[in-house]
Amino acid sequence: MKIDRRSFLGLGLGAAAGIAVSPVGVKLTDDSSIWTQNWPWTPVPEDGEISYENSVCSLCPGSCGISVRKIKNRPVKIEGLDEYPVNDGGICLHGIAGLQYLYDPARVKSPMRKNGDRFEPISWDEAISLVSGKLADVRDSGAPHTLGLISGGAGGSVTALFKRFLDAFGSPNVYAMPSLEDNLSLTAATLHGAGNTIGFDLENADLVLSFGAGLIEGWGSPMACFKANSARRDRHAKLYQIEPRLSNTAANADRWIPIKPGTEADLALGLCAVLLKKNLFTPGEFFGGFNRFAAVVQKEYAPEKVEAVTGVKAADIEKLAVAFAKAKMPVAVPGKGRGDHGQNLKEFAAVQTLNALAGRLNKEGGAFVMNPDSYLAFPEASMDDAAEAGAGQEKSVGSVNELVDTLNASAKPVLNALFVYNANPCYTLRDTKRVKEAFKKVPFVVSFSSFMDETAMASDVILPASTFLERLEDVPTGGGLAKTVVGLTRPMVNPIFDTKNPGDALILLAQAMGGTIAESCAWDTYDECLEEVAGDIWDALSEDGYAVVSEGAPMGTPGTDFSFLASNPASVQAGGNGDLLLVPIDNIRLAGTAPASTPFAVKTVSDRVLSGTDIVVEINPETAKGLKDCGYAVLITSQGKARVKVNFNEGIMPGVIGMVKGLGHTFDNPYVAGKGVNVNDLIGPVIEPGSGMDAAFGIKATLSKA
Amino acid sequence: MDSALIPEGAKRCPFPKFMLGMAIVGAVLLWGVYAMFLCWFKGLNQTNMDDYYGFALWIWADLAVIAVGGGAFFTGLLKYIFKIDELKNIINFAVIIGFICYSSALLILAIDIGQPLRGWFIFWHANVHSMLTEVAFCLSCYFAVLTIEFIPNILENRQLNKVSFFHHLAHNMHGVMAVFAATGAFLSFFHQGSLGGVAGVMFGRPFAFREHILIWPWTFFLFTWSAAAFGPCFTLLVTKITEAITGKKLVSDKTVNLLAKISGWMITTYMIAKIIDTVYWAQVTAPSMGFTLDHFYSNNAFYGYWILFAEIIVGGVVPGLLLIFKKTRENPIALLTAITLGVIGVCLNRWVMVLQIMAVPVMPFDTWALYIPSWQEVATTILPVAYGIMLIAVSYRYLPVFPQELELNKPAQATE
Amino acid sequence: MIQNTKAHKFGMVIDLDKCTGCGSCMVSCMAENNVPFKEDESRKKDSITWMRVYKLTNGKSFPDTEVVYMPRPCQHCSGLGDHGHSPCVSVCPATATDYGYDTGIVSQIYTRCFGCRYCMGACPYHARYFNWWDPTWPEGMESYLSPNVSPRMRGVVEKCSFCYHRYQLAREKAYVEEREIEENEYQTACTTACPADAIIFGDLNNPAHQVHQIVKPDPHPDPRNHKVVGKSRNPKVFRLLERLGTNTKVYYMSEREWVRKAGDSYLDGEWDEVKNHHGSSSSHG
Amino acid sequence: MSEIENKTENGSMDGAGECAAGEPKDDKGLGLGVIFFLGAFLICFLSGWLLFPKLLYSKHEQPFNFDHKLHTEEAGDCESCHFFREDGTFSGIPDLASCMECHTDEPMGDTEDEAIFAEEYVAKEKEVPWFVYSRQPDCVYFSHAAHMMGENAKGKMDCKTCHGPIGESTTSRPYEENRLTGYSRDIWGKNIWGIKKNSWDRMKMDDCADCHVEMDGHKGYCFQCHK
Amino acid sequence: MFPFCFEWAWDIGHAIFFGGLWYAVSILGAGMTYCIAKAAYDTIKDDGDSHH
Repeated sequence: MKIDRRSFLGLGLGAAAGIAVSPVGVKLTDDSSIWTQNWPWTPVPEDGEISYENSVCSLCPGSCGISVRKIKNRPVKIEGLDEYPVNDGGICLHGIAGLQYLYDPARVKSPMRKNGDRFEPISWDEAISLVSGKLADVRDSGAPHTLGLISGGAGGSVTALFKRFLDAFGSPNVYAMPSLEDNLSLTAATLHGAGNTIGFDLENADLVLSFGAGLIEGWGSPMACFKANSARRDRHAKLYQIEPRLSNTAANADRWIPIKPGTEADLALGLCAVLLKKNLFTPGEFFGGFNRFAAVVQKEYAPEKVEAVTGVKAADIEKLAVAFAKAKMPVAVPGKGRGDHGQNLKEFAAVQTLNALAGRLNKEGGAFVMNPDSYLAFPEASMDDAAEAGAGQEKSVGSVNELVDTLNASAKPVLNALFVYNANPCYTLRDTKRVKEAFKKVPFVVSFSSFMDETAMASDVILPASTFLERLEDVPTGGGLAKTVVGLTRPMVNPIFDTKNPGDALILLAQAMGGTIAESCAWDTYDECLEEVAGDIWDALSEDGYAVVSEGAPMGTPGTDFSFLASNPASVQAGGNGDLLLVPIDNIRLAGTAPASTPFAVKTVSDRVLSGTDIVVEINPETAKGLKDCGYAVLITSQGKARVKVNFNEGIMPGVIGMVKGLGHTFDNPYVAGKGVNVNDLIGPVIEPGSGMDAAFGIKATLSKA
Repeated sequence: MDSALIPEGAKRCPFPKFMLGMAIVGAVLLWGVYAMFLCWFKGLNQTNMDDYYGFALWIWADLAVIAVGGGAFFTGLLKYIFKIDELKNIINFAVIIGFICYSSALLILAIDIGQPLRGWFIFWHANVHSMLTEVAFCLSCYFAVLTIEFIPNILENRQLNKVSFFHHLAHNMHGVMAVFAATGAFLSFFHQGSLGGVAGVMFGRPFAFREHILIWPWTFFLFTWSAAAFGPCFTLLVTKITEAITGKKLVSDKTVNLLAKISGWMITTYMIAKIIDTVYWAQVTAPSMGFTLDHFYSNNAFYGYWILFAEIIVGGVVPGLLLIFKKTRENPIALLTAITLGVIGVCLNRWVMVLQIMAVPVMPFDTWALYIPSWQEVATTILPVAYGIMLIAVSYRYLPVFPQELELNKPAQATE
Repeated sequence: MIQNTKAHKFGMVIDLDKCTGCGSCMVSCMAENNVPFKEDESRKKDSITWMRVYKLTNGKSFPDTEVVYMPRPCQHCSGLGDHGHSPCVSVCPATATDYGYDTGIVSQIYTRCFGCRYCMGACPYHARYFNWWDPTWPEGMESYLSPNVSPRMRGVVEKCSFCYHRYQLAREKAYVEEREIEENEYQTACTTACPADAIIFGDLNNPAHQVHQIVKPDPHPDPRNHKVVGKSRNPKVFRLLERLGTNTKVYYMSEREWVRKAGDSYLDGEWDEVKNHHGSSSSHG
Repeated sequence: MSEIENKTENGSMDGAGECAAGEPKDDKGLGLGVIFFLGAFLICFLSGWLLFPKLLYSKHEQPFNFDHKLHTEEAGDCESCHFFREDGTFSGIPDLASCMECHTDEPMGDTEDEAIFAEEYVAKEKEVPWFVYSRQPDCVYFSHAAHMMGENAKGKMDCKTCHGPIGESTTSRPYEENRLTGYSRDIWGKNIWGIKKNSWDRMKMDDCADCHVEMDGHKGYCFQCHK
Repeated sequence: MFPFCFEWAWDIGHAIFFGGLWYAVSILGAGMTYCIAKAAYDTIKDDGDSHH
C-alpha cells in the first residue's frame, strides 16, 4: 500500500524532473507567447510594391483630386491630390474613408429583382431584358412620357446619358434632387437670365458675408471652400457668418451674427435697403423695376422692421451694410448649411442682389455670373415619332418635391416607370413617409444604386452601379465654385462585385430596346461614349486627369432683373405647431445625402451628436425647461415624434432645436444604419410658390421630458 | 480517513456538516472561476473597464489584499527578528492568511492583464525603472517565502508528520525560519512600497503624484507603513471571525491585545505621516501643477470630501486611538470596532489610490469618469474570498494552526 | 542613454484658429494605421482614435459663446527635464514602449505589450488605447489594410506613432539615393490630410524646418519651472498641461487668449502672471 | 509509455512482496521510489530532448527544386533577382513576372524542376507559392536598404551575413515551420536551444542587437525594427 | 532579468535592482537546500539507528 504510493510519488517526481531539465517547458512557454503575437484570426496584410494612382472623388459635387496608394495593385489608402485645382491636397473624411465603400456591408452585389418584399439576385442579361421589356410596354402603351428620372445633383456625361435616354424614349420627366447647383442656376435665371449659374470667388474676396452658408460644413465644393477659408487669415480677409447656431463655420469666422431661422432673406434685403438709402450702391445695368424695388425695400425692410423680424439690431444692420459697401472685395453668399435642401429663391435672389448693388458681379473676389457652356458634345439624338411627341410635352411638374405630391395626389399613375440614379429620395426628401408612398404609386421603379439604401429597397429592380473607385467617369465641379474644373474618375480596381458603370447599364438597356433609342446610344461601352462626347477636353482629361473649363472673372457685367424681388414675394414660414423650432444641422462628418456615411465617418461623430443608438439634439440651456443635459426627451412635430437625448449648447439660439442630418438610416449596415433618427422624418416640405423649392428651413416642434 | 487527519485531541464538527459548508462556498468559487475563464477566453471586453479605467476593481482588490496580507510579514518580523515570542500563538494563522492574500493577488493579476500568456515578459523583459516590475518580482518572491513559512505547518499534520523525512524537514525549517522571515520582511518592504510607488510616480496625474525621496515617492513609504499597521488588524479580524464560527477560543487575549497594541501604535504613527503627506500635497505639490484640493473632490457624482474624511479619520485616527489605549483595546466591542474600521480604512485608501486617480480629470476640458464593475469583475474578485474561506477551513480542520487551542478549550473537553 | 549627436526631434504645431474640426485627420489616421472599428463607437472611452479632436468652449453663454477644436495625437512627451522618461515609458514594466532618442518619438510595440495598462493610467492626455476586442472587419474589408503598420491583436495597448512607417519609407528612398531625407518627405497622415493646413510637422531641432521657425523652442529649462524644457518663445504658442513637465512635442497655436489658457490648469490669478512669459531667453528668438 | 505501465505493475507486485516479507519498509520503499523516479526521469528527459523537437516542427517541401548556383551563374549576383525597387524598398522573392523576363513557358534547360515551373506556373500564370526561410513575423520591420546602401549603412553588409551561403545551393532544403507560432525554423535556429555557430544560423532580435551594438554602440530603439 | 536578456544593461539601475533581488532569492534557495539536505540526512541517520 504505502510502497505503491511511494512508487507513484517517485514516478511523478521523476517525470516532472525529466521534463523540467528538457527544453519542453522553456520552448512551450516561449512559443505560446509567440502564438499570441501571431493569432491566426488577426489579419496580416500582404506586402508588396507600393504605387500611387490619381483619380477624382465623385462622392459629392466637390470633385476633389485623389491619390490612391496601392500595394500590389491593392488600394490601401486614399489621399488628397496635391496641386489639384480644386482641393490642392486637402481632402474630407468621406473621401479618405472611400475604400470602405468598396466593401460596404450594404453593397448590392449583383442585379436584383424584387419578389414580394424580398430581393433575389438575377443575372445582368435577365435584368436588362426584364427592364427593357417593361419599358417597351410603357412605350407601346403610347405614354412614353410616363417614364421618369430622379437623379442626384451632379452633372457629367452619365447624367447626360440618362437625359438622352429619356429624350430618345420620349419623356421630358427628368427631375434632379434639390441641390445648390440648381438653386444657383434658378437664381441666376431669375436675376441675370436663363442658362447661367453663379460662382463665388471666395479665394480672393476680402470680406465674405455668409448667410448661413456652411463653408466648412460641406457647402458647394467643400475642399475648395476649406482651402479658401484657411488661406483667408493669411490674406487678412474676413468672414462674417449669419446663422442661428454657432456652426463650425460660425466658430471659425471672424464674426458670428445670430439670426432668427429663416429670416436671412429679410436681412439681405435690409442690407440692400441701407445701401440704397445711404446711396452706397454701385449703379449697374439694373432693370425690371429697380426703382420699385428700391422703394419697396426701403419701406418694407427698413432696419427697425428687419430687426423685429431677424433679431439683428438695427444699428448692427447699418454697420454691416456700410462695412460690406466699404470693403474692397466683398461678396455675399447664400445657401444655409450645404445650400441644397430647405432653401428659398427669395433668399438666394436677395443675397445675389446685394452683390449686384455692391457692384460685385464678375469682379475678382465677387460673384461670377457664369455660363457653364457644357463641354459635353453629344451627337444629335435620333428621334422617332413617339420621341418627338414626348419631347414636345411639358414636364408634369416643376420639382421633384412637387412630383412626389402629384404622384400621391392622383389616383391613376402619373408615372409608369421611374429611374433613380445617384439619389436616395426615400431618405433625403422631407417627410420620407410621403416619398415612400409615392414610390408605391409607380408600377415599376429601377434603381441604379451601389448600395441597398432606402430607395433601392423601395424599387422593383436594382441595376447596381460600380462605385467611383471601380469606374471611369467625368465629374465637373458644381456648387458655387468660381471656376469650372472637369475631373476624370478612373477605375482603381476591377469591380469587386457583379456591378456595372450605370452608363454601361444604360447603353445595354438602349441596345435591348432597339430602334431609335439604340441608335441614340450607339456605343459599345460607356468608356467609348465618354471619349467621344468629352470631345475637346478628352485629351486633357486622359493625360492630366482634369481639364479647367473656365477660370477667373467672366468678361463684362451682366444686367440684373429686379422684377422678382420688386414684387416683394412673401417669406416662407415654418409649418407645424409648437413653441420651439426644429432645424436640421449639416455636420461635415456625416453625409446628408447619397451615399450614406462610412463606418470611419460615423466613428468620428461626437457622443454629443450620437449616443449609442440615440440621436442627441442641441438646445440652449435657457430653452431646456425641466430637461437634463444628456437626458432623454420626446421631440414632437406635426410629422411625427422621436425619443432623443438633449445636449445643452450655449451656441444655439434659444427656442431652436438643432438635429443633425445623416443619421437614422434603415438599411442593413450595423456600423452606419439603425443609429438615431432621420431629421427628414420629422420635417415636412413647404413648397415656395413659383420656384417649387422645398423651402422648409425647419418646423415648429415641442420638446418634453421622456 | 477524515478523523485520522484531525490533530490529536482537537474537536472538529462532523464531516458531513463540514462538507456541506465547503459545498456552499465552493459554489461561489465556481461562479468566480466561470467568470475567470470568460475573461481569459473572450478577453477583457467582459469587464466594464475602458480607456479611462485601465486600472479598476481588480487592481484595487490586489492592493487591498496585499495591504491586509501585510500582517504576515509584520507578525513574522516581530516574532522571529524582534523575538516577541508571545506571537507564536498567532503566527501560523497570520502566515496562512498572508498565503491566501498573496496567492489571490497573483491570480487576480493573471486575469487582469490583456495577454496572460505573455505575463512572464514582466520578468524576462523587465524595465527596472517601473514600479510594477518591482512589484512583480518582490510579490512572487515573497509568495515563495510565505509558501516556505506555510510548509512546516502543513507537515505538522498528524499523518504527514509520521513520515520521518517530513518530520525532520518541518523541524529544520522551523530552525532557520528567522532567515526566511528576514528575507520576507525585506521583500515585503519593497513590494508594499512599490505598490505605493505605482501611484506616486505618475507625474502626469496630479492627484496621484507625490514628492520623492531618492527615487521613491512618499506613497512608497506610506504603503509599507500602512500595510504593517493594518495587516495585523486583518489577522485579528479573521481570527475573531474564525473563533465566532468555530465557537472556540483559539488565541489568548494576551496575544490578541499585544498584537492589537502594536498595530495601534503603528496606525497612529502612520496616520500622523499620512496627514502630513496629505497637507503637503494639498498645499504644495498639487497647487504647483495648478490644481486646488477642491478640484479633486467636487463636480462629480461620487468622490467628495467624505471619502477623505472616511479614510483618514474614521478608518485611521479612530482605530488608531481605540487601539493604543488599554481600556478601549481590552474592551471586546471597542477592539472589534477598531480592527474592523482599520481594515475598511486601509481598503478605502487603496481604492482612492487606484480608482479616484483614474476618475479625476487632468486636461482642463476633460470630464470626470465614473465606473461600475461588471458582474465578471465582481465574481472574479469574490473568487479569492471563497478560496480563502475554504483554505482556512481545511487548514483549521486538519492542521495544528492554533498552538493554544487545546489548553484554551480544556474546560470544554473536561465537561464531555 | 546614448544621445545621438545629430538627433532629430520630430514635433508638431497645430493652428487652432485654422482647425475646422472636420475630422479628416482622425479618419486619415485610422485609414493609415489599420485602426479597427466596432458597431457602436459612441462610447468614446473605448473607441480607438489615435488622433482625437476635442471641442473646447469659452464657457460664455449665448451669443458670446466661442468654440475651438483641438486635435490631440500622442504628445510624444520627452518627460521631466527632457530626458526621455515620458510618463508612459518610465512605467511600462516590460519595455514595450520606449523613447527614441534619435527621433524623439515614443514607440509602442504591440507584440511586447502584455496589457497591464499602467501606461494608460500614467498618460494625462488619454492618448493610449487598449484593444478590448479582437479587431474585426466586415467581410472583404481586410483587403484595404496596409502592410506598413502591423494590425494589433486583442489585449494590447496602441497609440499614435507619428506615422513612423512613413519615416522608414522616406529613409529607405534616401538610403538608395545616398542622401538625407527632406522636410516634406516625412509628414504624418493627419498633416497631409488636413484640408485647412492647420497641422505643421517637422524636426524641432532643425532651424530650417517650418515647425521650428514657428515654435522657436527654448533649449533652456524654464526658470519658473525647471521641469519644463522646450517652451515656445512664440507668444501665440502653448503646450497641453505644460506645467506638469511632460514636455510634449505637440504644440498648439492660437490668437485667442482663452484658448491658450485652456491648455493648462491655473490657480486664481496665476494666468495673468504667466501669460506674457515665453521661455527663459526670449532674446534667443 | 507502455514501459512506464510495465514498471508500475512490477513495482506494485514487488511492493506486495516487500509487505509480506514484513521487512522495515522505509528504506526499501524509498529505494523503490528512487528506481521509479529514475525510470520516469529518463523517459521524460529523453522524449523531451529527442521526440519533442520533432513534434514541434512541420516540414514542407518547396513547390519545386530551385538551383541558386545555376541562376547566379546565368543571371549574375543576388541583386539581379532580389533587387531594390526605385522607392528603396526591397523586392524579396521575385514574382512570376520577373522570372519571365528570362523564362517562357518553354523550358530553357532540361531539369524536371524547370519543366514543373514552366507547365504549372508560367503557362498558368500562377505565382509560385515559395516558402520563405527567412520570413520574419508581421511585427518586424526590416530595411534591406538601411543595411546595404547609403552612407548610413555602416560597412555595407553582404547577403551571406544573415542569409548564409544560400546563393551556392543547388537544391532547396525543406522548409520547417513551428506548428505553434508559424515561424520558420531559421528564425529560432536549428538548435533547439538556439545556439549558433555562424552569423546566419539564427535571425532573432538578439542577433540583430549583437550587430547593432557592434556598429552603433547600442541595440537601437523599438521602432527601428518594429511596426 | 538575466545578463543575456535583450533589455539587460550593465548600469547602476540593474545592479541595484537585480543585485538585491538575486541576493534575496539565493538566500531562500540556500535556506531550502539546507533544510531538505539536513532532513534527508537526519532521516537516513534515524533509519540507521533503528537497525541497531
